[in-house]
Amino acid sequence: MEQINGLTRGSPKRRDFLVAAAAGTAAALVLPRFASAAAAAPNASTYPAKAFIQKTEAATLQAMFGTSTVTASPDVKMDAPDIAENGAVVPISFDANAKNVTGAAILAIDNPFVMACAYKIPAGTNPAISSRVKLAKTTQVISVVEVGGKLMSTSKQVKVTLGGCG
Amino acid sequence: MKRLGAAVLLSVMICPVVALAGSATKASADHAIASAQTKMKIAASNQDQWIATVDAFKAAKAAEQKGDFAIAEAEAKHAATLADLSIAQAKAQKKLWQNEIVH
Amino acid sequence: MRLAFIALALTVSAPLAQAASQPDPAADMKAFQGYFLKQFPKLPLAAYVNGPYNFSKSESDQWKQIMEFPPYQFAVDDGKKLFETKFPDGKTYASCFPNGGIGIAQNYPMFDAKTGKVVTLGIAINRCRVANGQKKLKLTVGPLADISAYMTSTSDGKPINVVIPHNPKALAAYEAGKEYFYTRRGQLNFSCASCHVQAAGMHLRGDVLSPALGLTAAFPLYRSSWGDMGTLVRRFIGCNQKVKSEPSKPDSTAYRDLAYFMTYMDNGLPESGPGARP
Amino acid sequence: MANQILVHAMTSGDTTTVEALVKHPMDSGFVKDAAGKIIPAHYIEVIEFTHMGKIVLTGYWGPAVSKNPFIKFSFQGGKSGDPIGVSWVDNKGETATTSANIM
Repeated sequence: MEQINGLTRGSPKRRDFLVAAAAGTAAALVLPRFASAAAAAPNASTYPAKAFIQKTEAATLQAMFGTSTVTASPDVKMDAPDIAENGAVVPISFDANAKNVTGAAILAIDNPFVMACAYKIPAGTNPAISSRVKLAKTTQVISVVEVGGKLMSTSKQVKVTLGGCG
Repeated sequence: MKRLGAAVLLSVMICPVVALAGSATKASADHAIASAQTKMKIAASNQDQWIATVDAFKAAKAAEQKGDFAIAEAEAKHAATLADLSIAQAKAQKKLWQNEIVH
Repeated sequence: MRLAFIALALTVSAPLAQAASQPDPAADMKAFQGYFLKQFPKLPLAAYVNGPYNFSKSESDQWKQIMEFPPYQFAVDDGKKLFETKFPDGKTYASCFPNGGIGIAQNYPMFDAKTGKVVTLGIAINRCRVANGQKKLKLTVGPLADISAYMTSTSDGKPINVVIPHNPKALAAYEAGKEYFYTRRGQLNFSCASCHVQAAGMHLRGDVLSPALGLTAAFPLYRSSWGDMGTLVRRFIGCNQKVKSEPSKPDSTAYRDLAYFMTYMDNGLPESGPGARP
Repeated sequence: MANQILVHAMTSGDTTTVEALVKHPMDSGFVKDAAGKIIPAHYIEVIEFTHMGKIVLTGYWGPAVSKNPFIKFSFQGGKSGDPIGVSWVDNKGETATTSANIM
C-alpha cells in the first residue's frame, strides 16, 4: 500500500480561489432568439463537426487539420495520469515547445469518437492547455499540435478502472 | 482478508434456488407471500433487510398479480429464506459487532 | 472538608460503579484516532480529511489539478444564493442558526434535547424551512446539498466539534450509531468498519477505501462518479446498497445516529467540506 | 440556476493565466437515465476567450469533454484590470457569456 508523506489538506490554491471566484459569477443564459444581443457569442458554424464523429486517428486528423501525417515529437509534452481515478473526469494537459503553433487537439483512441477537444491558438497564446476529458475505457491518449501545417504529437496510455466505492 | 472470504462464501451459499412448486394455488401463493412479509418485517426492524429479499418479494407479488402462482410461491419462499438468513445475521451481530470495535 | 471527601469518593468509585458497557465517547474517540495514527504513522491527524488521497500519488496529483478549480464551486455559489434568499415571511436561513449560520457547520450533528434526537445540518436546514412555512427538501442531493456546501464552506478549517451532552438519550444515540457502524449487514456481510477501518487505505477494485477517520469532514461531496453534489446521507445509502442491504430512509434515526458517531470520531480535525472525490 | 461561467485570470510578468469552470451537463448521448432512456447529447461546441475584445483562444469541444468543463491556458500580455471575455455556444444553440477582469 502506498502511503504519501505529509499530504496537507486542500490544494494550496484553494483558499485564494474561493475569494477570487466571487468576481466571475455573473454569466447570463442567452437563448438563441436573443443571440444577436450577445455580441460575443461564438459562431457555431465554425465548429469542425466532421472531426468529432470519426472513429480513427487518421480520419480525425484529416477532418480537423486536412492532413493525417503526424510525427511523434519530444517537443510535445503531455501530462496525463497513469490510472484515471474516474474516467468521467481525467485531467489532461499538454505543452508544446515550439513557436507558431496554430492548433491543437486531444484524441482518445478507444473512445466512441476519437476526438475529445481541439483548439485554435492565435499568436501570443502559449501552446499549453489543461482540461478534463472523459475516457470510456483504458486508452491511448494523444496530444497533437499543428505547426506550419504539420502535425507533431505525443501519446500516453491511460488506464481507466471504473469503481463506485471510495 | 479471512473475513472477506467468509462474506463471499456466505453470499455463494445463498444464491437463489428457485424451485417451482408442483401444485401452487392462489391460496398457497398468498400464504407464502404473507409468511415472507412477516419475516421481512422482523428483518427490517433489525435494520438488516437484504436487497435480494425485497427483489424476490417484488417478483412474488408481480407473479401473483399475473396469476403465475407457482412462481409467486417459489419467489415468496425464496424471500422468506433470505429474510430468515438476514434475521440470523442480525441476531448474531447483536453480540459480534463488539469484536470489531477499535481499541 | 467532609463534602470534599465525599466528592472525591464519588469520583473514585464512579468508574467502578459504571459497568464496562457504559458508553464513553471520549475514550472511544481517543482509541479510534489512535488506531489510525498507529496504522499509518506517517500521516498527521489533520491529513485524514483528505481521505483516499493520502494513499495514492497518482490520485492525489489528479485531485490537486481538479482542486485548482473545484467542481463543487457552482454548488457553493448556488447554495449561497439560496441561503440568502428570503422566505415568503421575510426571514432567511440565517434566522434559524446561531451566528446567522456562518461558521457553525463543524458543530453538527447536534443532539436536540427537546426531541431527544440527533439533528444533522441537513435536518436543521429542513427544520428551518418548515418553521418558515416551506416544504422540506431532499436530504441527499440538490438544493439542500448546495446550501450545506455553502454553510460548510464558511467553516473551512475550523476544528470539528460535535458535543455529546450528559443526557441518557444522547449517549444512547451515540451508542446506537457506534453499533450501526460496526454491525455487519447486507447479503455481503460487511460493516462500515469492514471497509473503512479494517481495509482502510487498501484498494477495492480501482478505488482506495477512505479511512473512517476524517471521512465526514469533506462532506458534502462532489463525486465524479455521481457527477454532482451529495450529502453524507447519500453516501450512507450508497454504501448500504453496495453491501446489498436495503438503505434506511434519509432522515431515519439509524442514519442520524451513525452520522453522530462518525462525526464525533472526527472531533478536532479541520472541517474541509465541501470536498471532491472520484 | 442559470448557466454560469467562473473565470479566474491572473497576470505574472508578461504572462496572463486564465482558468475557467463552465457549468454545463456535457451529456455525451451514450448515457442512459434511471428509466433506461438515452439522455440526448448536449454539449458545448465552441468556446471563445477574448482579451480586450481580441480572441486569445478558440476551443472546439465534443461530447468527450467532462461535465462542468475546466480549462486553463495562458497568453502573452494582459494587465491587471483588463477584461477577459468568455462565451460559448452548444449543440442546441444555447449560449452564455461572461467577463471578468484580470487580477
